[in-house]
Amino acid sequence: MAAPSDATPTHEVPAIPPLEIAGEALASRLILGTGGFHRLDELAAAIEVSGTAMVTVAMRRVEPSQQGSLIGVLDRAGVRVLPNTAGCFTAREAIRTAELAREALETDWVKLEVIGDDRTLLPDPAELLDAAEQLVARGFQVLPYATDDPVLCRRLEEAGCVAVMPLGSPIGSGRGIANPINIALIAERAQVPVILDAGIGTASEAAQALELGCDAVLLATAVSRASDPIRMAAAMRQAVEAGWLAGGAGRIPVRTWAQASTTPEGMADLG
Amino acid sequence: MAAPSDATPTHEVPAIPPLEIAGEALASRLILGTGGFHRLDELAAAIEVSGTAMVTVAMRRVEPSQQGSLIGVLDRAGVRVLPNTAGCFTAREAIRTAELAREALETDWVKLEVIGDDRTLLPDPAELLDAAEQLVARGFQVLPYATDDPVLCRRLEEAGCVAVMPLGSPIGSGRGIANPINIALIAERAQVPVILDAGIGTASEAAQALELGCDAVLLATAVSRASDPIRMAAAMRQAVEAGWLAGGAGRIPVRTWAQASTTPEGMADLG
Amino acid sequence: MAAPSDATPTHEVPAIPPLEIAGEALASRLILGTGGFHRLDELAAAIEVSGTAMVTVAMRRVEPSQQGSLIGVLDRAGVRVLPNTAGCFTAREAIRTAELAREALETDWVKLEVIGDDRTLLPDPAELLDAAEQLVARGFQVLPYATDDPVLCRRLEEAGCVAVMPLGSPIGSGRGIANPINIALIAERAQVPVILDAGIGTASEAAQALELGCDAVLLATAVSRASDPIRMAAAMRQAVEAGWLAGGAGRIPVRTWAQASTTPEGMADLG
Amino acid sequence: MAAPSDATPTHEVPAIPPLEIAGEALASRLILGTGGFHRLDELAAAIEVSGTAMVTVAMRRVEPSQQGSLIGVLDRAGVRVLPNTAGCFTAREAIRTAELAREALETDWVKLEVIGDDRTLLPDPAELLDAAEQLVARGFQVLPYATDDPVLCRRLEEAGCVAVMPLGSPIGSGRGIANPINIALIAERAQVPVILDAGIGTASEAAQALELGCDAVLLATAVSRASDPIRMAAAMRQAVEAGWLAGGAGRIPVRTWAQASTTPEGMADLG
Amino acid sequence: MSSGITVNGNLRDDLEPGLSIVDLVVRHGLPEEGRGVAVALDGEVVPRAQWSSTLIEAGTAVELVQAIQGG
Amino acid sequence: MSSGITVNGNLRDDLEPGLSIVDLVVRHGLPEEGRGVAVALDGEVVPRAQWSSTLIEAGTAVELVQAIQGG
Amino acid sequence: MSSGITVNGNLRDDLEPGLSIVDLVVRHGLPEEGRGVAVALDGEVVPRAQWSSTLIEAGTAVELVQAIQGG
Amino acid sequence: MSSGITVNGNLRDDLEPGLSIVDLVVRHGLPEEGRGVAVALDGEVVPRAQWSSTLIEAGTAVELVQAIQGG
Repeated sequence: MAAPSDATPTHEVPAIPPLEIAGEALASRLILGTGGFHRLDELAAAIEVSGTAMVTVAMRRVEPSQQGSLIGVLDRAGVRVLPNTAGCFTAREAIRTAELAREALETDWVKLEVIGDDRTLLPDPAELLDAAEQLVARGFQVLPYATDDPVLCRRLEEAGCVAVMPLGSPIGSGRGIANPINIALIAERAQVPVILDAGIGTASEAAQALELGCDAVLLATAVSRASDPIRMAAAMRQAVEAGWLAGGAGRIPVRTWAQASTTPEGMADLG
Repeated sequence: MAAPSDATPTHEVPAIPPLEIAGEALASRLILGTGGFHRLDELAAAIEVSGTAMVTVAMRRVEPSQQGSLIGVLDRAGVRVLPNTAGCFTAREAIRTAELAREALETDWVKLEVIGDDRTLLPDPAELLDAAEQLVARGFQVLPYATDDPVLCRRLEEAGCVAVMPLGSPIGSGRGIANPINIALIAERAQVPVILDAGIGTASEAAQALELGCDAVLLATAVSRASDPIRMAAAMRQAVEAGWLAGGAGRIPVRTWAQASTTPEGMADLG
Repeated sequence: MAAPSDATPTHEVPAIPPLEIAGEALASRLILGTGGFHRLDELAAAIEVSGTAMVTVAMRRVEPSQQGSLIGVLDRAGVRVLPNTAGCFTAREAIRTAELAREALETDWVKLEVIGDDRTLLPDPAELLDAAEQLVARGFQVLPYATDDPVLCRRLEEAGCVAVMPLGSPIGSGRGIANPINIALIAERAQVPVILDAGIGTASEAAQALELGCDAVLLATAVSRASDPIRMAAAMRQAVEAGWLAGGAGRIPVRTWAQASTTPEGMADLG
Repeated sequence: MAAPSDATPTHEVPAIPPLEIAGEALASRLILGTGGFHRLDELAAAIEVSGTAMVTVAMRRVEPSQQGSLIGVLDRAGVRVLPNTAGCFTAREAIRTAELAREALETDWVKLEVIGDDRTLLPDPAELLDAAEQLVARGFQVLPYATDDPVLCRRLEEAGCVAVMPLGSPIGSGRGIANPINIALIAERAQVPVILDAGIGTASEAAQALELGCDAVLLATAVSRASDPIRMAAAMRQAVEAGWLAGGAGRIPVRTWAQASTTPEGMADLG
Repeated sequence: MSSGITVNGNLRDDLEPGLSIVDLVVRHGLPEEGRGVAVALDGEVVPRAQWSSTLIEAGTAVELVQAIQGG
Repeated sequence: MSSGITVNGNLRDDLEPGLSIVDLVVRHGLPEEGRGVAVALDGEVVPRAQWSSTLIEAGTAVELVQAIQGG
Repeated sequence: MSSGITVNGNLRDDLEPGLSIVDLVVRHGLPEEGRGVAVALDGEVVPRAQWSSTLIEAGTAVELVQAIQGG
Repeated sequence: MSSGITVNGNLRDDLEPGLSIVDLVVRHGLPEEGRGVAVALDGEVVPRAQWSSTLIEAGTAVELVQAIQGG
């Protein structure tokens, strides 16, 4: 949903409204993936500094080796947990994984991933739409990870998804927003929240997503694999806020020529 | 000067150090031009919200019509005043204007503009370098508005300028940073502060400037001519902080392929 | 299909091989849409100058007003006629239109368009895939107009399409190739010809498509609505050949720094 | 000099006029640097295939080791020889080198290079302008290698240079045209030929230079260091011609939305 | 259902029931051999080979289409 | 079909047929209440409320999963 | 050369020769201390410290400038 | 200053003072007419027309250059 351009100047800065998904209000427009952090205390610190209100997790077989309780850390942080279906290549796998997650985490929210290619991890549009329709029918609140395809995103919304999550560029690629016009098209049309998911590498790209009209950003690698994850988490928090503010401030048009910010009139004549 | 990439993770976010120019410390890395604001109270509010510690002004003939005291507003805001030589097309004009400004504002700091073209308002490199050398000889602290030319910026530094201010794109064009690699080259080499000046249209571009290694951003039109200048001023404040944090956080590399943020191992087998 | 990079230098320029689709050889890698030309003689001249061997047509109700025989012009030009399903929004419409076209033009080749949005004219991925599967089952040789989605393009190939035609940017937008990395991914993977379709505005963009590994380019508006369609047709012919040659010549890598083309050794010392 | 957009459609393709510099007509708009070729026969073949009419050479101390006569090859190819001042960092060095070249090659034409940085090999704008003025005073026909700075290029023209040669990106970087708007500005304003020099990596970029209004392209590394120099030389020849044709054909405007190339009217109703 | 023949959505009193597809095509100034032309009766495409033998009855909805510039 | 219990693809002789899901969970060092954990028997997810009453028979293929870092 | 005083390009009959720069500044409604204001006589900038002691003679070209919004 | 002739920075005992520029050029295996070659004595370029008449004295610094691939 594109942020409305508030044309009447105020003399105060608006408070950033919560992100509303499926009737729930989230206090932050930054959603953090938990993948890639080297230690749970680092994850906990990144969550705190980022100000996020929702984080993603994956479902995997219990390994004896595993120590430390991820869920304990997340519950203590007071964030909402959004399970994903990472690693699923068919609608069937994704639905089964979603059902395990619903039982494990007592939530009917799911980040739906149906991957079509293991090198780019790009979504499979037809399988994704099929899975979304089935999960909605089973009572899930579906947040699909999608390509930056305006038609696919509209179909997902029509299928009853509570948000759409188009990618900026491939997961973990750090290439930012490859096709900004598509993202702007998606945001302009959507009646549900648009969350830019995947591809963000640095803060300016997160800000750009909000400026383009996205309602939120979901990222993991950009923070968890930065040299200093905590510092990057702080950067992302500010970037998302900056982008939301700028997106609604009515930016100046892009011009080919210059426009002077100082009048050429009244120059002194010093001979 | 490129921000050092702090490779050792911390668990706290570093405080943003002041911007040091000619031995003076400025509390903000956002420098605001005063041009384009419709009312002085709007300017005052933008200064406050932006958190800026230095603003630019121009020198023009006294007009009977003028009402309200710009200087009064700026002095009450407690910001440093940086006069510019906007509108000057020769070294001679720029030097005279700088001398008037030094007398009027009791400062030997000057934003040096020597324009070579009235449609693009791009600097004239040879006249600019000549003017800079003469002003340094006369005891000025010179902050030159330059093209994004790494060699010109190094020559200006060698001439004794206390900062260099390469442009992102033409003044007021809102085209952002047209040649990011040049800006990164300039920042990497410079021994004086690098301030991105001109062309910024929205918050993400200001953040990008800091990420590229610039020490600060100077902008006017992006805020003063936005539909909501105060809101954009707030966005720019956060964007500059986000960019500084991200620039030193050691961002992830850009990849062609994806890198999974979730392990493919341990998928459940649900038949 | 990506052009192989011929690493062993030759001293002669290779002849450009024909474009092979479904076992048929086409002498040109430029496919011309017939839409937008103001007069049939202009179309005939553009066909001749462009060197194209295949052009697209649409199927519409007979209008009494229509004069002049499009088919006559195309048959005299000796080009293959490829009917499209432009204007179809569902698989059902597209299949019916394809059957009319097959009967009218005695060809089982069809450019499959299933549009999902009337403002961007972007394809509907799920309907497109469904239509492609049904048309293949009915014995058509299907060339689908698709998004620049590597997974969708692979699915279309798996469905039996004889080529895939990803878009550069929306039809008639002249925005060129919005996401070159996606196009390169598609070309690298495909086992059928990849034809860049839609978005090309000028010659350099057509050349880029071939450099990225596409086997051909399909364009209409860029030529038919140029100020001088015949001149642009000639430009496109050369651009496609230039792009094919360059794509297989093993271009130099992209570097951040300069690499001298002249040795710094042996400078004269003139005191 | 920007190619005029010929708005009146012709039914024939215009012959590409010669490139006129200092009253001399060159039959090709591609100027080839001789640096980087591994063997003289490869250079000879590339010259022939590229169709170039002028090539650059450098001046260096005679080495006993050198075998084969470069000049013999160039004279047999019948191309004009343009000496450069590669490796010079001051106006003084460049002038001395130009005088040696004038004597050695009996030409008063010179490609003026005054480098300001040995890592980027970018020009030094002030030294370049100084050198140009002195060389013009000494009767040279000066073709300066410049930054993509519209003001510098105008100053060089005002100093009497017979052409201006702005860079696309650093020599040998293969990054193409980093700032197309600057190049278009330079071409639009110039009254002398504009030759894009340096940075070209592949054919589409050479075509783009002509589309932007440049009169010619100078490149060396893109051809000499390609895996197949001869094939790339052929690509460049066609690319330059394609770009010249397209630049004057009045390309379609860039649109945000699509523009259908097929009428939506008259769809058949098949129930 | 109309008792007349409908062509491309227009009721055509000028067309008498029972005329052949070939007649229809020729009446519309199209080449008899019908290159570039296709006909559907009540939604079913009729192969060209059957044009001369296929008569159009009253109440039939005819779609008469041809190739135009596009794509 | 094996006569033992298979957990996450491994035949587990150490697990005696007839143990409850709660037993299974606890034996794997997971919290009894099973926050973040899910269990499927022969491909069917078992609601947590039925963990104590559901006994795992010989030959059952058990999937025992939990939330991990990801996404 | 005019026998009057010129200020910012305008001949000013209302200004009597011999007035001080301070007088000039105040007459233009500017603060006496002249914060943000500068004055040049015949192209030479006059330091503020000399404003009260510097008299403007007939025929002088005065530039009276101040800081405005810009940059 | 050396009493010998220096060519391109190398003292050349093999070159006897008083040889002409043409001799020098030929001794370096370059064409007598010197296409592509230039010579400077003590920093001054010598026009080709004067090569045969110009003798190189002891202590002269000679620069002998030619066109090579570049640019």
